[in-house]
Amino acid sequence: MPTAALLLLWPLAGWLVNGLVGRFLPRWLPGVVASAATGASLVTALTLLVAHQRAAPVEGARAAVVPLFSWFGAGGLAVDASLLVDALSLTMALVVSGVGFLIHVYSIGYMAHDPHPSRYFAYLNLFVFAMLLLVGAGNLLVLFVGWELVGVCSYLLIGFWFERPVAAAAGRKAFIVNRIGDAAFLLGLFLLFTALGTLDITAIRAGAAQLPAGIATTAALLLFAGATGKSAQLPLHVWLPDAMEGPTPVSALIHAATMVTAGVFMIARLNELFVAAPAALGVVATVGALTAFYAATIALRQHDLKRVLAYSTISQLGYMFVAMGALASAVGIFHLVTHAFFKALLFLAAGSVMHAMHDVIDMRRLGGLARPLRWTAAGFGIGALALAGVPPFAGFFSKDLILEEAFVLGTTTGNYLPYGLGLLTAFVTAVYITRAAALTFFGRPADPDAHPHEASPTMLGPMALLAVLSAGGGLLGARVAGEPLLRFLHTVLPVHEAAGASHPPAALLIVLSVLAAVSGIAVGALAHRGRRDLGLGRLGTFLEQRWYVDAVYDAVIVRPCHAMGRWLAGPVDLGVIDGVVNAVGRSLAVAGGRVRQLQTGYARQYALALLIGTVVLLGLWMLR
Amino acid sequence: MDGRLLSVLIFLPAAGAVLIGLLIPRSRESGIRWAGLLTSLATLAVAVKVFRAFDATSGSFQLAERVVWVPTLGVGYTVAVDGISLLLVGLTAVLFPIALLGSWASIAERVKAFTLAMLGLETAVLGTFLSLDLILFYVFWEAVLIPMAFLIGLWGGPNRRYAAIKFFLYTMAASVLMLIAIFAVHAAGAGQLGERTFDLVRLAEMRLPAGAQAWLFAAFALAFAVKVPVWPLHTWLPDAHTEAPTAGSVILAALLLKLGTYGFMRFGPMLFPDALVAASPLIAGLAIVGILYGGIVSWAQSDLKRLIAFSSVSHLGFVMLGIAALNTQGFQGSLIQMINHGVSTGALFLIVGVLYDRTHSREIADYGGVATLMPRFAALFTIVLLSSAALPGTNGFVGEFLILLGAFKQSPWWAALGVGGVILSATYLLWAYQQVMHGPAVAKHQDRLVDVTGTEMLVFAPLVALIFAIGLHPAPLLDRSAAAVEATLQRLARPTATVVPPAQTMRR
Amino acid sequence: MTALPDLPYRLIAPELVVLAAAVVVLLVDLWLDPGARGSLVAISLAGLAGATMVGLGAPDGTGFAEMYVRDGLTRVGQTVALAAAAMGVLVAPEYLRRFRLERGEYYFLLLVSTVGAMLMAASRDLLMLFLALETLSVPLYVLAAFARASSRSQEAGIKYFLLGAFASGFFLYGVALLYGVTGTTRLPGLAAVLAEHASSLTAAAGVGLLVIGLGFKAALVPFHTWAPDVYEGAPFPAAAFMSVVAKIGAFVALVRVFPVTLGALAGQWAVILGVLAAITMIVGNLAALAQTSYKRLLAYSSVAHAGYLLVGVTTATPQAVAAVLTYLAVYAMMGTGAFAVAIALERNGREADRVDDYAGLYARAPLLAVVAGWFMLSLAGLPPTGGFIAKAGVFMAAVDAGPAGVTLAIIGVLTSVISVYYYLRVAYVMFAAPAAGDAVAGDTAGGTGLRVHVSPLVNAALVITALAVLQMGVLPARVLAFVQQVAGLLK
Amino acid sequence: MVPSSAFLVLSAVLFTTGALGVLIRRNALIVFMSVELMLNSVNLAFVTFARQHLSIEGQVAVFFVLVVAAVEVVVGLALIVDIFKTRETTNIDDVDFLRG
Amino acid sequence: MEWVIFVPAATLAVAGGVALVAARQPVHSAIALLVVLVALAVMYLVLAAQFIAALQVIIYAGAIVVLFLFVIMLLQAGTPEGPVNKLPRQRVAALVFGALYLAILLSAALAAAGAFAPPPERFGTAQRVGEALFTTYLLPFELAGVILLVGVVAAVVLGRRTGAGEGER
Repeated sequence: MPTAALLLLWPLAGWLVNGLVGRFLPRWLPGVVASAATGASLVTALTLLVAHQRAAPVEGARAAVVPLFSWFGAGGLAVDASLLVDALSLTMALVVSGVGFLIHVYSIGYMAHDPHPSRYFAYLNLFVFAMLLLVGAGNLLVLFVGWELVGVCSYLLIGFWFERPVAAAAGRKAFIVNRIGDAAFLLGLFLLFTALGTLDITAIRAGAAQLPAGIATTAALLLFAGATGKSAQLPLHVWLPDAMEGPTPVSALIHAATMVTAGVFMIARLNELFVAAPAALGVVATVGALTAFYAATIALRQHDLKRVLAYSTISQLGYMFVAMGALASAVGIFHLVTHAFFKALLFLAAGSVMHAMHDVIDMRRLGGLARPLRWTAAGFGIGALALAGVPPFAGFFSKDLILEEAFVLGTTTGNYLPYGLGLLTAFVTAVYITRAAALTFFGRPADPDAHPHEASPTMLGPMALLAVLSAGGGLLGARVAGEPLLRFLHTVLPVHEAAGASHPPAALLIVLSVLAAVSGIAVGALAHRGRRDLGLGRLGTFLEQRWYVDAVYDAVIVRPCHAMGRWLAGPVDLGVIDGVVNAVGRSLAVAGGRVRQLQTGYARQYALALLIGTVVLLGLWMLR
Repeated sequence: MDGRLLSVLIFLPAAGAVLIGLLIPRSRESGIRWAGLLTSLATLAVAVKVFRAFDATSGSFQLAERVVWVPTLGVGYTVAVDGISLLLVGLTAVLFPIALLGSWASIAERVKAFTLAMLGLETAVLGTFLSLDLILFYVFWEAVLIPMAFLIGLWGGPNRRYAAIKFFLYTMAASVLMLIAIFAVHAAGAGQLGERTFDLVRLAEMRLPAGAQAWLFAAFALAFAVKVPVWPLHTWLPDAHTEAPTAGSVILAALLLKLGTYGFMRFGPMLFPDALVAASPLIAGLAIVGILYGGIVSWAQSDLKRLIAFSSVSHLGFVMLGIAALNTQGFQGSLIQMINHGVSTGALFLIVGVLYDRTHSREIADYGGVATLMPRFAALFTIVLLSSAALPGTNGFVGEFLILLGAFKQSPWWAALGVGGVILSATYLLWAYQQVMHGPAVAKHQDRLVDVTGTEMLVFAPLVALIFAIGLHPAPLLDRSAAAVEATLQRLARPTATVVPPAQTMRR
Repeated sequence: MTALPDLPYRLIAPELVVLAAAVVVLLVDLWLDPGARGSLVAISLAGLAGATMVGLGAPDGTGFAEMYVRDGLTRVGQTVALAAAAMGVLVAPEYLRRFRLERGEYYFLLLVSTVGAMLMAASRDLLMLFLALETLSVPLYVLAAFARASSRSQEAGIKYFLLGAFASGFFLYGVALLYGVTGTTRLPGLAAVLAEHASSLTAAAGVGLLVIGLGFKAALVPFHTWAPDVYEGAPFPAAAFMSVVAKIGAFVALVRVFPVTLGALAGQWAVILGVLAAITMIVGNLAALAQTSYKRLLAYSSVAHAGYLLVGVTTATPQAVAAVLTYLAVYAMMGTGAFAVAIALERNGREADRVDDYAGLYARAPLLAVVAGWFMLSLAGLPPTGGFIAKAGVFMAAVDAGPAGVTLAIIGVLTSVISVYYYLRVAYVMFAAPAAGDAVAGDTAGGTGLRVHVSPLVNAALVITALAVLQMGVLPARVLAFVQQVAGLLK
Repeated sequence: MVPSSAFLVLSAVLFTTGALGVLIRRNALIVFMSVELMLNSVNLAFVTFARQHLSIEGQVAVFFVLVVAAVEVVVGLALIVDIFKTRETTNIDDVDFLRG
Repeated sequence: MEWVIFVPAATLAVAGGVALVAARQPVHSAIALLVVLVALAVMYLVLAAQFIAALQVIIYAGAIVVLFLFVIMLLQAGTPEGPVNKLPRQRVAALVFGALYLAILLSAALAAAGAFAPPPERFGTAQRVGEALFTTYLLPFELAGVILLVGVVAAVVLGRRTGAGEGER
């Protein structure tokens, strides 16, 4: 049994244990089991990393393919389940299992009073398994399996408290929106297979260069469409904010740190394909930038703390796609990592706030929590600074690199939109996160007689660790530290020196982005001093209504489809199609009745019938 | 026994039925139930023996038995199995015991008649899959209708009579023209082969002129299309499904619909290759309409069984799409998908049956928050639902993936439209699931909604096992059918010059 | 003074045996104490059985100045007729006793009518055919009216008689016209001469009128109008008997006249007969849809079956002729069987004639219900019954014969689908639990007033017919081979 | 010398008259007499053709027709008497219980 | 010179036929029938069928018509048909199709008409017909006997008094 397989087996085992016998275990045990399983994966991942490092010097690109079993085949198609162990998958595996482990631990405390811990942790383990499968997959179809499975897990976990219709609906929405993306993904997959005759990722990466531009672009765009679903980019972002109905740790793990980054990862994974499709790259960068800005603005006017964070996630994912579009996959992954740290931290902090305030999360009913929840507040603060991109916190380094690359993209392609929007978004980001902090932790409590108490160590511990990572994670990609992570990733995601790329005035760009961040914080702080919230008038409501996108979707897609369904089921199916069938039957019955009436019972008339018959018959016969 | 393995397989249930009919009095209900179950299990054992005896490496018909039946008309009793029929035979043998067990509690009256009808039905279905003589095939094909109609008409819901008659007449009306076409093929055979025979393999040696193929294939296709059912010939299905008792719905959805798709796969390439190729765009078109239409309409249903019925229209649309693709992935996918639909939809009907037995209501509106009352049931439902929604890892995915891949190779647009069905299936299934299982538990029937019993678990266990087994390791099935599929597809190749591509040979 | 011609009585031995039995019945009946009427049944059966033996043994050949021919057609036709007659005898006694109709004449008339049918199969002369027809019909008129006190039975009698006489007038005129053209009434001579006068109006009219005369007996639309009323009015066993024996006689004669004798002129009559067949299939089945009386339903069904049979006659290939004969055999069995079921039943002391009367039969007498259902399936032509083989044979021959045949076959199968509805409706009523609506006025407290009269003879008839239908459906090879070979002789 | 056509015309006319009688008259007895009329017209045709072909067959046919006609009359009249006993009518239209 | 016989006979026959059909009273019809029969007997003589003519007179006129008259008396069915006609349109339809039928019949019959050759010696005598009946037509002749027997039995069955409640269904 290869070590890599263990990576998957631990959480799988955890899932089976909790899923099958969990209900009969003492309520504290499932959490421990699950955490242990994830922890084991983390250890496995580390050992793999070590082995990987030992195997050869960092520079030489290496990818170990670990075959598991042959899944199925038909005609030319042969799908072999295999794992691909290289820098990219290792990085992701570490993030998933690492952050995952911390959140498992956190959950033990957070879900301490929930009646169904075993179900919760079973789902959580299943998710970790699915995510690891996704990142480790050596075959595009296997990747798709993980891709769909994480979707299911997110459906199950969002709807974990399914007694609440809102939660159930949110889960469903997430799954279906994801499915839309997945459909596109499948088509891309088919196209790749018909073009290359294989679904093996290594083979695809190798063959991508030879693909005709048209096919490469189409395939890339289809796959990217899938990514927009999973990573909540425009126009398929609508499910993520609703996903906040799930337990907060879930939001932290799935809807911030890991699953939503699958899209970014997938593009990195198929880097060569996208390289071969410049047109697609442009789309990626632009969509990313637009999403980043769009989501950030919405975050400005949300009252639900978790929703603020959700939109911030969407926005940050936008940054990552900008990086991908700018051919700086490594940078994108770098931001993915740092974001995983600080966004998880922020969510956990929010979770601890909810925990303390008995599930109140509406910022209008919070405030002044900095004193009672000082550790939580501290954690949130660090996360906020990292998000805002204030040096030297993690977010600063990654976001700044992205902006640089975006600028380079501008110089090469003349498309400065990503950079411009990126910079603007940096400012907005600082503003909304400051607002969130101000409304939640400072000023006078909205509800004086609430007596919040700080969270338990099991919850604070993970937060502390994440705080450290959020603070210092930047070193992984900081030039001063020699960019270890980036160099590591470059073994898989080589730097692409685009033609005519003039080297940007790095210093100037840094100054700009820092300025954006600081000014944003300042504005945010001033604007929301004493927890007063500025409404921004019409614009405010426009943002509060999320640019009315959800409303439009509902009016333009959901309702019409449902109406069409009812129309087809009623008038068309029962009315016309079935109507015809029944009409035939009825007309026959009627005809039968008619014929029957001819049988009047009068012998004379029968005789007449006979005579008429004779005349007609003989007539025909003799006239012929 | 080995010499006559298939005959034993086919007629074992019927024999059991006769014995039960003669030996066990109507009053001894449990005895009858057990006898019926054991008979079907014995049949399953024989089916396993057939699987063992089957040589996966050859695409030819195997375990053949041919007896001259009516020499004057050239009718023969010819049965044999190839990779295509093998899988469906297996499905049949597996599902009947489950269906019988599933109706243990729900069928209370006229148990004897019910059991006999079920066993008779099993023989008819097996016979249809295995016969290679056109007349024999038609005999079994029609024989299927009678017990099924009675299952619906006697143990069905309030509107059972209408449903039973509609099912019978609609499907029969479509099949009789096939009989005429069979005679026509026979006549043509007499002309071209100089031999009066209904033997499929023999008749497949001739290549009819394209015009004749078109007409005759149309007649065959009509019969099959109604059974499948291909849109817009589907309207008998919702009524039949809705009114039929659980076991009836299971068999109907899992097996009877497959008779149609099997027919397309078996007779199209062997007798009417050119017509099939010519008609494939039309078939694909109707299939796609069916996929989308069935999906959207399911979403608008208020009756659980109707919803599943329309979902069958959608799923069978996929199967037809795979057949229309006319390539290995398409055919293999369709074949697997037939099995999957049998398992998943069969299970779905059993799921509804569990609820119906408790509350005697199929109305979605009557339910809500069931998950809180029946957690084990909820788990089962979720698994079945995900497999029906073709989640990777469950059986459904392999089939739909292969089908769409095959379709994509034929024309990307077919696949592009087809994937719409993937989205829709998730939509209506999750919608229904949420309505029934989620939200606060509604007061109605609450007291009656007790979680699934051991027996019911026993019914679901094999299905769930299959769902994952096929999902994770479909190779055993695909390998067994591969050779036969290739041989079948060979027939579609346009004959170069006058040489006719080799018909599948027949061997013991 | 010319010498008496040779009289090949061996040739007509079967008819003589039956006739003898009939006379014996009559005589025995005179001085028989009204307790031991069983012997009459015995005698009749013995006669019929003996005739069958003799018939199968008797040599082929013609005699009586070419008027009588014993060939394959005769042999098959007579065997079938005799079998049908035997069934007719079996189903009668219990019913007659129940309704106080026990009279020796019943069996006498039945036997004589059988002789008529047998002679129709053997006639090779139009006058002979006419007399055979009358020998078949006149007893049937009387049998229809056999329950004299019942005004319905009388009505059946008078209607059947009046229309029958009317129709035979037409038949006779046809004979006269053909005689006028050809100067003979012998079929072979007729064929020879007609071959020359192919275009003669007289010939056409003559042949047409023959069709009408025979079509009346065969109940082809539009000459079928008597059938429903007569069946409904006549006593059940009489209806059972006439429904099959008249058809046998008529169709064997049709085969004798058209495919066998006038085969060469098929071009002239095929179209006309085809149209008749189509109309008959359609009208018969449609009318049956709307029936509530079991007898009327069977009557219209017999009309429909006449249509299917006529498809075979129209096709006129040896294969088709064989199919027609097979069909007759199967029809004789399933037709009588279907009637026998009803004869075994009684609803509140009435004869169980309304379809609803059978509600809950499965609960009362499962085996009988199963047998009944079996006959319904066979009448509907569903596999694996004899009905299917019969229909399949006819349609197959038709399809082989070309486009026109295909058209007829398609009409045939589609109308069969219609027939499935009304046949299965009966079966459904029998098997479905007796709902409140099914209860008939005057039902006993026991739920339904349905009573089953177990009579060994009727049971025997049920078993024999059911098994025959099964045999024909599952292992028809030998019967078909025999018939096929017989048909091979015609050419 | 009267040509055969004359006799044939007469026979056709008589036959039609008889048929009309059956169709139009309601008195059962008259209806039966009309049937007899039809049979007689047939006989005339037979005799005519016998004369024309100078073959005796036609006359023999008449003999058989006579016999059958006699029997039919017996049966028919017996039936009428029966019906009259129960329904007090000879109107054929009153015999209409059975229909549909 | 045969015309001298034919014309009045034919006229009588047609007149009798029409009268038969048109008469209000069955009795009148019976008389009309008698007229027709006799007229036809004359025709037979003209057509060289003496024996048949004799039979015609004896059997028909002598037996059948008498039988009719008996029944008419027995049922006092002298009453004319009631005014109510349940089938108003029957008469018209009958006349129309009757005319068409007559047309067909004439065209058919006349097409078969042919010249009369002088008949051979003793054509149509009892001897000739008898010979035919007892040689060539023996089988039909015997069959005719059977039919007559059936007639007798039928008369017995239908004529005898009915037992109590017999055949009540």
